[in-house]
Amino acid sequence: MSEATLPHEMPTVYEPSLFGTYSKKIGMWLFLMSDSLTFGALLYAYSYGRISTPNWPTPFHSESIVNATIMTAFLLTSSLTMVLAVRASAEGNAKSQRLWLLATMACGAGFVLLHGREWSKLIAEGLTLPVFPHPPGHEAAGEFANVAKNVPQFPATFFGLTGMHMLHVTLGIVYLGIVALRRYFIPILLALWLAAWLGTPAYSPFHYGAHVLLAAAVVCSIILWLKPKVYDSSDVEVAGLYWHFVDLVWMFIFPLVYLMSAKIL
Amino acid sequence: MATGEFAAHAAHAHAAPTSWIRKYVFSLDHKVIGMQYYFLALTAVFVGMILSLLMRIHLIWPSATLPFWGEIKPETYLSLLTMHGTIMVFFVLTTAPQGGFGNYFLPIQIGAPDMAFPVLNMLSFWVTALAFIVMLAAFFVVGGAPLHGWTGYPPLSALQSAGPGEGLGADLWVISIALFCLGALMSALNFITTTLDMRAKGMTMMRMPLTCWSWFITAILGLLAFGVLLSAGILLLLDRNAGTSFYVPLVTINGQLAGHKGGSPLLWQHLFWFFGHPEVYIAILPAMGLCSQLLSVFSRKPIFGYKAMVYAMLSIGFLGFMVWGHHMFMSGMSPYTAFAFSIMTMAIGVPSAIKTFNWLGTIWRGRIRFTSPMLFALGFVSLFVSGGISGPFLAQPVLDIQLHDTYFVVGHFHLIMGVASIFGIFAATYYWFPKMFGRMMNESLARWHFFISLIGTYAIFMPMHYLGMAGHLRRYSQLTELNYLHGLVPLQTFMTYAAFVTIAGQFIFLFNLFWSMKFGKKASDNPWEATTIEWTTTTPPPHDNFGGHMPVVNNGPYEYSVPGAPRDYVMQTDPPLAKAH
Amino acid sequence: MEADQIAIALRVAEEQRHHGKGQFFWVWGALLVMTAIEVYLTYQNMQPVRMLTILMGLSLVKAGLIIGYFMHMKFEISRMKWLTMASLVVCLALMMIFFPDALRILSLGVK
Amino acid sequence: MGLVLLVVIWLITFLSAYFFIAKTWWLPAGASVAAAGIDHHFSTTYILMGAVFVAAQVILGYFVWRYRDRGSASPQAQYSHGNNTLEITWTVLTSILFIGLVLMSSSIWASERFRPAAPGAVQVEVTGMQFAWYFRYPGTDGKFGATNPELQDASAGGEGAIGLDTKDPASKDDFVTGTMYVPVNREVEVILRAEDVIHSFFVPAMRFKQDAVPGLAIHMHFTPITTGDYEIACSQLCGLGHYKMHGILKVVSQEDYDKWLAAREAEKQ
Ligand code: HEA
Ligand code: HEA
Ligand code: CUA
Ligand SMILES: [Cu+2]
Repeated sequence: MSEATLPHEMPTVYEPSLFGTYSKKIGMWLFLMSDSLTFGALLYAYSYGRISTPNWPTPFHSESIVNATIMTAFLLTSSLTMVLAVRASAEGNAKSQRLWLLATMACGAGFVLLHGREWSKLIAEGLTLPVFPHPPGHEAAGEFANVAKNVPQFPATFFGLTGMHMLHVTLGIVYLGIVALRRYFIPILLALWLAAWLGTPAYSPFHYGAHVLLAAAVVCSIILWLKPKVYDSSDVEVAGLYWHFVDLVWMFIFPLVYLMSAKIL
Repeated sequence: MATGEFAAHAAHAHAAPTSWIRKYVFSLDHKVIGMQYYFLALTAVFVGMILSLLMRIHLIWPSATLPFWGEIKPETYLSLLTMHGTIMVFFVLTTAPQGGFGNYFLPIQIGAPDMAFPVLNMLSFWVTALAFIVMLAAFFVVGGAPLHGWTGYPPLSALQSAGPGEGLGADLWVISIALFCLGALMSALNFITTTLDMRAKGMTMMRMPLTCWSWFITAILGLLAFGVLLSAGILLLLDRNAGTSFYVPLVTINGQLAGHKGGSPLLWQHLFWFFGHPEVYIAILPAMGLCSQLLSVFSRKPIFGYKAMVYAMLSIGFLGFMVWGHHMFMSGMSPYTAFAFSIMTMAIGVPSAIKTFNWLGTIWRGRIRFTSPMLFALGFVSLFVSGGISGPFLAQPVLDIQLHDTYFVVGHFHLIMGVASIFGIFAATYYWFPKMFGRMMNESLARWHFFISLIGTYAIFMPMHYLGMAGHLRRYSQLTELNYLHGLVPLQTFMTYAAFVTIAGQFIFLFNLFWSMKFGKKASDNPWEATTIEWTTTTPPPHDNFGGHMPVVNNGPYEYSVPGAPRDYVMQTDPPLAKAH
Repeated sequence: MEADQIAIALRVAEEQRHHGKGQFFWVWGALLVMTAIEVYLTYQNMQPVRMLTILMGLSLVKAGLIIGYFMHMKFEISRMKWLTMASLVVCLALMMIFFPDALRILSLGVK
Repeated sequence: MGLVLLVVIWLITFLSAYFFIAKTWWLPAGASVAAAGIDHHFSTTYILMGAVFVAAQVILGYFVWRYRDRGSASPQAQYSHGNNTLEITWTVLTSILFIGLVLMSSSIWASERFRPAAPGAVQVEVTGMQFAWYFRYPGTDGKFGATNPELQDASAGGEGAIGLDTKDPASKDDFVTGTMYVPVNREVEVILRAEDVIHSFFVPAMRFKQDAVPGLAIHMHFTPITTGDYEIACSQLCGLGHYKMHGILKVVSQEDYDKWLAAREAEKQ
């Protein structure tokens, strides 16, 4: 059957691919499979902790929920722009492809910024992990502070899951940036790194988190050095797969972490 | 239409590199990467072996002072144990058979010029190498290597204050494991894609040599298992350093509250073994595939029940994900789940049994040539049976009550993993050495090595079963404390002497390996008269494996002693046989 | 290897252009609507278990849409569809075996 | 070469098998109700698996010698790709053998683990910590008092080590010992706890083993049937002192047990 999937005029030296598509795509799908197990394991750890904790707190109220909903909208929209980019590149329309990619990155960035802002807010209100240095000044007291004290599982799972996801989104943005602009993206990336690093106060987890961007910049440079090439529509499609997957994961984190821990007063 | 863009593709059909660094260090050539993996494993195995020797010495001469080392303290014993297990399982049995030989021969055997993703391939090796360095570094930091065993059960592994080595050493251990996961993931998806996409014309799945099948299935296991270990490791790292409590409930450690709350140690055990059991099949499957291959080659007889072998391996891979609980019968896991797990575990013995029978069926009415690879293949079968047969004991919770965490388990997994899988590596080395280095290895040295290893390892590991029966617990750094252990010391002493001899024997192998690289007698392109594609190309293979032209496959992989054929073997690339099977 | 890769990639690109742009906007709309529903339910402060079932149900549908259309798994050949999805679902389903132990903590846990 | 291999494989097989048959090193004599059943199932498994083991090895050795390449003397290898009826036969046989074994033993497992301890059972709370076992008895009121991690102090030993909360009335008469006393022929309900890391409570002679997991209080039970002293070992790696974390289980007659209880209570006042 997969014989039929190859245009016959093309010369081939291979058995038709069992999955009837090109290697890079299969490779990405395989990666996504294992990555979803990684996320799966985290979600199970979360559920495990939650099941075994009799009265799980529900500290999220309208404000957080609204914010998270907007974030979700951003992510969903970014998926839309992403498919449009893939489509544009399939039509060989390099220009609009690039524009759509940039739009996608913009939405993704919006997501990360909103998320980062919320993290900082929660931390300030006392929902922290022992590693996070305390914001100077007021000693946080209130619902979140209590939650962090009585149910350490809550901040642990919250920051664990959303942090891992945020990491994926950030790397996704870098990935798309490289696909869209290739080596011209490296300086932009470095600029972003400096901005994120110097722009955040020393007590914020993002002050150090920002170095992810630096690491990414280094790795990307190495790869571009090893494999200097023009990215074509297949690369865009593969990048798209990754991006949609990150979106998909959020479709589970959002209800489980936010909605299931929400109480509208 | 964007055809123009695609032209770019052709660029990265990489040409042979010229600069030394691109040729040997950051090479994209799967053959070089295969070698790199192989020598990484070789280094690792000798480290692990020396560690095991130190353990054996400490067990029977607790107060012996060693040159350059001094006295081995109880906690040091546990560090040795931990590093021994980790290094052997991860950096030997997961790298050599798959990353090493798989990398080198999978593309050649399916008739491809290289792996699907050369760059990824290189990255996965270097990440693995980095992981190994991080792992070794644990020895040299303050507090030394961790003492929580290769299974790293929290809270022991999650609390900095739980013991010496649980500080920075344990952090490095976890980080190294996490890195290793990344490397393994990259190589796994590379293997799968290569097998799916890059088989030469005529190389249908059902014409692949069983070696390729085993690498393929191993890769699938790796892909699905390592992702889980990765997140388990991340969580452990968080518990250790971020003060979260995924695995740690409210505990007091030497008199103080550890500051954790609400976690569950069982969660780690589930996540770890969800990976851990597939991992042990990752360790054995390549050896199984290879030995099926060798038994057929050197009995000059088609493999007995090719399809059965493939399906057996597939079902081992499938069932392998449903039995992890058999490591947790005594862990406080729900006893009902335990019972379900024990049934699945017994079920997984069946495909292994099928394979064993097929191996016997293959040499039955064959014409056995006792070359060194064949000797090790036969040794593998014997060891696999001996090691595997203890599985069904452990798989029954009722018996596991007595046997769990005793030397019976240690005996079980050393025979089947510590030796059978290792015999697979040996066989592979002796079998493919000619193709890799263009020379033959020395046969008589090989025979000495074989008999010392076979008898020696049986002598080390068979007695462990008796110890286990008598209730001798594992991970005991001294036998002085429990009275009922005193009677068992002579047996332990015997094992240690056996270990001395066996380990000495391994240096014959090492010598033979390097000596033959230089002085071995020149090898022809197909010294074993085997049928698979790697023997059609020159020795050693050119950069793109086939010097420009791509092979076309017409026959199954095991056409030996075909009636009426000119030679007693028909290569896969020979003109098609009249009678198709 | 390249010839084949290009061939297939071209074919895939070809297919991309056959199914219309419109469906993507529909899917996007559907996803937004379902998210809206989820949030609406939250504002009802429903009883957790029922809430959870509904949410997970919706999430699965959303996942299906994303995988099917955005990641156009729908248009891959059936072997790829089934093998990848099946193995993934099996592994994820297996991990449910953790939960009995989580529940045991409620009964055996040290107060 | 074929002959050498045959001899080696056969020798290894027979030697290995011999020590099992001769029971040179064997399970310690059983001293609990469960032991008989477990040991019996052990033997069954041994006979079946042993048979398979020996058979497989002997056949291997024989084939290796019988089908060695004797140059022109030996016939062409047989050209066959296998035999499906054979495959099916041994698949079915092994499946029956394996699944059969588990089912045979299932009833023992059920009585060990599914069923809770009988109402009248002697209650002992076993607490493991680096690196010692402590045994708490509920005292006359038959109720275990509260414990509190803040109060735990290993150096204090006894009640202090497990952090007994003396403010709780129920804990007034609880007492903690370093040796485990139980009456013979009565079911003992063990409540397993761990303070710091995972330990495992193993009494070889009782065929009893169960991990003690921090955060859990696991209820188990066994019934000793012969008086005497039995060694308790820790069978889960718990740190550098793992090897020396042991205790003594004293199975005594009912009256000795009552005397001992009375004595402890007296001390307590
Ligand atoms: C290569 C690695 C490898 C392999 C292949 C296996 C194979 C098997 N293992 Fe093993 N196992 C380990 C590596 C491996 N194991 C390790 C490392 C540990 C310890 C981890 C730790 O705690 O540190 C372990 C521990 C372990 C345990 C936990 C013990 C405990 O901690 O209490 C159990 C329990 O069920 C088990 C069972 C089995 C079974 C049933 C098989 C089966 O697959 C075996 C099947 C093979 C045969 C059955 C023999 C050959 C067949 C025949 C001769 C045909 C005829 C036979 C019959 C009809 C009976 N293993
Ligand atoms: C591959 C796995 C492997 C191998 C080969 C070995 C080899 C050996 N092991 Fe190991 N061992 C483990 C895996 C392995 N072990 C594991 C997982 C544990 C559990 C750790 C824990 O409890 O946490 C363990 C624990 C363990 C213990 C238990 C300690 C205890 O519980 O108290 C002991 C005790 O004697 C021991 C001894 C030995 C000895 C003497 C050897 C050998 O030295 C025997 C002689 C060596 C060989 C026959 C192999 C030589 C191989 C080569 C030279 C191959 C070269 C080629 C390439 C790799 C390319 N090991
Ligand atoms: Cu306590 Cu080992
Ligand atoms: Cu296992």
